[in-house]
Amino acid sequence: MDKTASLSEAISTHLNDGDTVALEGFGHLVPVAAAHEIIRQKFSDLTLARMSCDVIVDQLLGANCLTGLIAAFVANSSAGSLYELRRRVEHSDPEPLWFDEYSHGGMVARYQAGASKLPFQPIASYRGSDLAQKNPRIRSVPDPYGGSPIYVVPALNPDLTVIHAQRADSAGNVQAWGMLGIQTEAAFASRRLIVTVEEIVDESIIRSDPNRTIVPSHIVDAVVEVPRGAHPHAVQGYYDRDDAFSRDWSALARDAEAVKQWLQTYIHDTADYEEFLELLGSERFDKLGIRDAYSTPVNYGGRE
Amino acid sequence: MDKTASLSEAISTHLNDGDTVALEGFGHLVPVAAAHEIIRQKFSDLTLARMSCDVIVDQLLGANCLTGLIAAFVANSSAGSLYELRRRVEHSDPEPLWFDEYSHGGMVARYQAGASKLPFQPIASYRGSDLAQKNPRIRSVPDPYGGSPIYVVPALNPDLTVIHAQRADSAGNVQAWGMLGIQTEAAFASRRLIVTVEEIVDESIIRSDPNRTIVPSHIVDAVVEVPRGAHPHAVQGYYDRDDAFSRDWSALARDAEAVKQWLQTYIHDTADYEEFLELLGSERFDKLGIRDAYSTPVNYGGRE
Amino acid sequence: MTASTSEHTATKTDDQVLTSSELLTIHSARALARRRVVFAGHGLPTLAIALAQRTVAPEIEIVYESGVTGARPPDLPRTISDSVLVPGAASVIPMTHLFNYVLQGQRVDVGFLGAAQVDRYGSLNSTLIGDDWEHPDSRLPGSGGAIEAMAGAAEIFLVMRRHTPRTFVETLDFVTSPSPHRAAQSEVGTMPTGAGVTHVITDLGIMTRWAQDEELTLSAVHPGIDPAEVVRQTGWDLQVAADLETTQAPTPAELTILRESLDPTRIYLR
Amino acid sequence: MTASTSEHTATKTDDQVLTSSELLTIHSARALARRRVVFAGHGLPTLAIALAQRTVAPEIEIVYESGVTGARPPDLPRTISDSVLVPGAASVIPMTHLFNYVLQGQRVDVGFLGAAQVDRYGSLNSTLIGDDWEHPDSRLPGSGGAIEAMAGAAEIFLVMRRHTPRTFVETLDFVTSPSPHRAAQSEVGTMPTGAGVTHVITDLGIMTRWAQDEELTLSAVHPGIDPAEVVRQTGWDLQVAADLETTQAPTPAELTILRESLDPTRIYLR
Repeated sequence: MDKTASLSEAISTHLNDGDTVALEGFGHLVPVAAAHEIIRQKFSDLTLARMSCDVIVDQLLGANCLTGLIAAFVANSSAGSLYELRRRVEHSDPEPLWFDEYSHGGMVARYQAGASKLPFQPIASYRGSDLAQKNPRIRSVPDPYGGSPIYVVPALNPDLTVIHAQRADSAGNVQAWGMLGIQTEAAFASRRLIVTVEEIVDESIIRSDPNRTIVPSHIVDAVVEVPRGAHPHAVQGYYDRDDAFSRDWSALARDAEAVKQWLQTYIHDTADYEEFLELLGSERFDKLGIRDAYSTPVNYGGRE
Repeated sequence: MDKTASLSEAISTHLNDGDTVALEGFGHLVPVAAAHEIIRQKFSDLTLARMSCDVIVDQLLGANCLTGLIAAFVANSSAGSLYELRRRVEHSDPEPLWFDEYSHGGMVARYQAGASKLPFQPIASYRGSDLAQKNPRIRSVPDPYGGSPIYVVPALNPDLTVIHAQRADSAGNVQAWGMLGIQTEAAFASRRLIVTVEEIVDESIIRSDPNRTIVPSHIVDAVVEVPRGAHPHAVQGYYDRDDAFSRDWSALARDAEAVKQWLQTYIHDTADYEEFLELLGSERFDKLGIRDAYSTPVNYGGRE
Repeated sequence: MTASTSEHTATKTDDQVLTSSELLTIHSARALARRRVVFAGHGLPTLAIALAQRTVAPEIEIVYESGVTGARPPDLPRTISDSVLVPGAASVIPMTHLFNYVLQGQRVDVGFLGAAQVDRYGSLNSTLIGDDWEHPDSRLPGSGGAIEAMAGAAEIFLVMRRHTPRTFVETLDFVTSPSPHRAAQSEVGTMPTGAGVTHVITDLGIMTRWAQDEELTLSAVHPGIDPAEVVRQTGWDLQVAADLETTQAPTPAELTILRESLDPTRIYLR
Repeated sequence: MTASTSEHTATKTDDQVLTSSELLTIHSARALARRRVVFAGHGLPTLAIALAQRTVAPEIEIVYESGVTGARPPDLPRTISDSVLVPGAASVIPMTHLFNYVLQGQRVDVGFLGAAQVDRYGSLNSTLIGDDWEHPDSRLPGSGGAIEAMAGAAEIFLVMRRHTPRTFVETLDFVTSPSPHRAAQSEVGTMPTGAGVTHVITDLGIMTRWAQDEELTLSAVHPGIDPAEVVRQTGWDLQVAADLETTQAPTPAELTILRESLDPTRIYLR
């Protein structure tokens, strides 16, 4: 079954106002193009699940797409603060934000429980942490084998998950390498799944290395080719991270008006991600080149 | 750190009478050579953890190495019964066997909990199954999010796990492909870990494809090169399964005396696994050849 | 389990005797219409899915317990962990993902199971014959992944080569994989969201059920089979559908694909 | 967090001013003697481990939260998820494995953490400044994986660039990552098996503690630092070891490796 779609179609078909949407990617393979398309299509009242935040969280907040956030780390990686987020949390400016906070381990466990259709997942951390006191969704169960009661976190089942990967075939068998974050779990936990990829490739390439598949086609609703779809994050084997962009964002986002202006110019006034990239300028990408480093092939051979 | 060892050294150093030992591999990459070495060194009072049984379970039982078995499937794959096992379970012949029975999903969950140092793992199956009634170690916890009480299975933490893989470097970074069973979880769950491999390779090969590593070196105690170490099971890219051997075993093992004779001839009277393979005869292996099917290399390149 | 040619279903097609395996495979394939993700064992289910892909359900994606999805083996797999399944497959996912995210994650539309015994609500026994779990008369393979397939798949197709009162029983010697009807009588554990066994395909006919408290009902008999014979061969008072049908005989097209393309050396079609 | 050169520790070595970053890195490296599996952030901990590998602890294996183990990056990583860590690494394990099997699985000997505030037992705050979780005066990044590192690692090394009464406090504004002492006061959850913070390495000296109910004690000061000054800069009545030592100044060998081999362009050694 051919599941290829345009980004615009995929997002408009599979996302609804009020949904919980997971955009995952741990500083690598982040679905930035999909976040922009959500802004461009002016979705609202979304709750974003994003274990470790970055510029797209500030952008979605600045565009007023979000009323809730489920996360464990709310800075702009090593580039500084996310000021839209801080204004929301510190001053409810311009509006309050429902913030459902965990640790990274807690988010991992929540996605795992969601993917596994379990109501919750036990976790060995949190004893003595104020987080477990403050967040009423972190609970505990007795240990029927005689130990202490153990903390549990509830399943997280997004309405839509979007992940970005290096490649997929048109049926939606998705392959990725390098740091894989919590994407597979976020994908399986979700009711609907969009995958954006650097390249849609012939299935013979995918099928030459089946252990490389991180998400099998049968859980994918749409697959979209979006080159450079993770900028300013890196894609292993394709392009490097654009630290200047992330640092500049933290500087810019101190001013709420500057954020609005940026969103207007770079997202609302561009027709799609391709136009956005053109506006950013190709010189940017000239600096993000990578050296090649190919894996040694392995032999998948079976019975003659 | 160089962790290479001989199989004999590795087993004698890391196994003790009375231990719980996990030998995992789901019809592929089964640590058969290690099972033989356990027999050869005449260990006793072991409890074997093996999700899905096969000839090595019958062999370890016939050699009187085991007093306990933790498993979920107790036939010889599609080749028939395991008669040593059946004699033990049906007639306590020659001795009773403590049999701690789960489903495959239950064993997966037990290893996961063990690897994660959790006391237990919830599981959505078992409601209404007699297995949950009969096995007192399958218990339940309330759902603090309002659902029904949920079944849980206890962590499984073997004293020693042995797994077999295609290749490793001398430090113990282990790579495998094809069907990977529950090996990674059994490895992390264990107090000690031996890995047998078809080939010890230069670390540059391992490091050309870091996502292929199923077990990182820091949890490995010994790595042993044992070509054909999984016979009669297959190793993807190396050799095919030897179905004739498995079928012949089920025929032979109907007779307890024949099992004793086989163990004497093929294991106790051979100095090591290499001699065992010689005794089996190289013609056997001529029939187990594979065609080649190499993966398409992927680009791991990063910043220039 | 070995294939056995059942006398009462042997008919002639194209000069070749229709074997029980062929009959069961063809009816399993037909029942797969409109299904998409199928969890299968080797042998008959694998063949049935391949046949369905060529006939009623081209979009079916096959999933094996070993973690292989979308396999296109050059040779018939001899077990679910045959390495012949891997080259050219769409994915080999970790077994933790297969059990946690695919089966328990309710991603499977149909799971194929076999059993030593089945009861009227479709609970299955694959653990033992006898009345003592610790010392059974005959120890069978056990659950393997059957408990999880029953609990996680939207439907279960049960294929039984011999329809006899010893296999279709009033009371199971051991409930390995419980029907939702049976699960509902317990107060502990998670209720399955699937329907349990919806199709039982045997050498005599097809039994179906759809809802938690519905019994297996004889909905069709194979050509030439007397429904009264099916009732006699069933260990409980089998309900017969008011609109009982006679199954359509295998078509030449089905037989040709099965015999000439899928299992030309008749490994499973004995 | 930005690097800052601390006046009171600046001394001359080889005509180059010793920076605070160098001092902290070298003492972190020394403290890694006999450790093997180290969980690290980018920057100073990465440099400290690289230095330890060349000096006191050649067998150290580095593990990043992103799942990368045994990295040998050609360029210094800018974050823990910098793709420069991947080519030539020994493994990239799934993040589920990193959190469940490596951290929670108690496979880590030492975890490096930073924090906005630390208390006398080594509980850490990286969540907020203020007294209202929902509306803090200043929202900080939050736990990330810090709670899991504290709960799972055998020891935690805390590196604090500025030793002041605002960072070494009597009462944390928020207990993000609890010490075992703090955890023991709760009745819910799993007690950590590790010791919590065993080393705090600051621009003034080194504080250590080893047991659950032991306080951080000033065990060494850097050359030229008055212990009374350290006590003044600490927000609780800091205990000073009876056998207080003065740290050995960085050796030329350490400085050479650090400056010429590990960070020649002084990305982190500002």
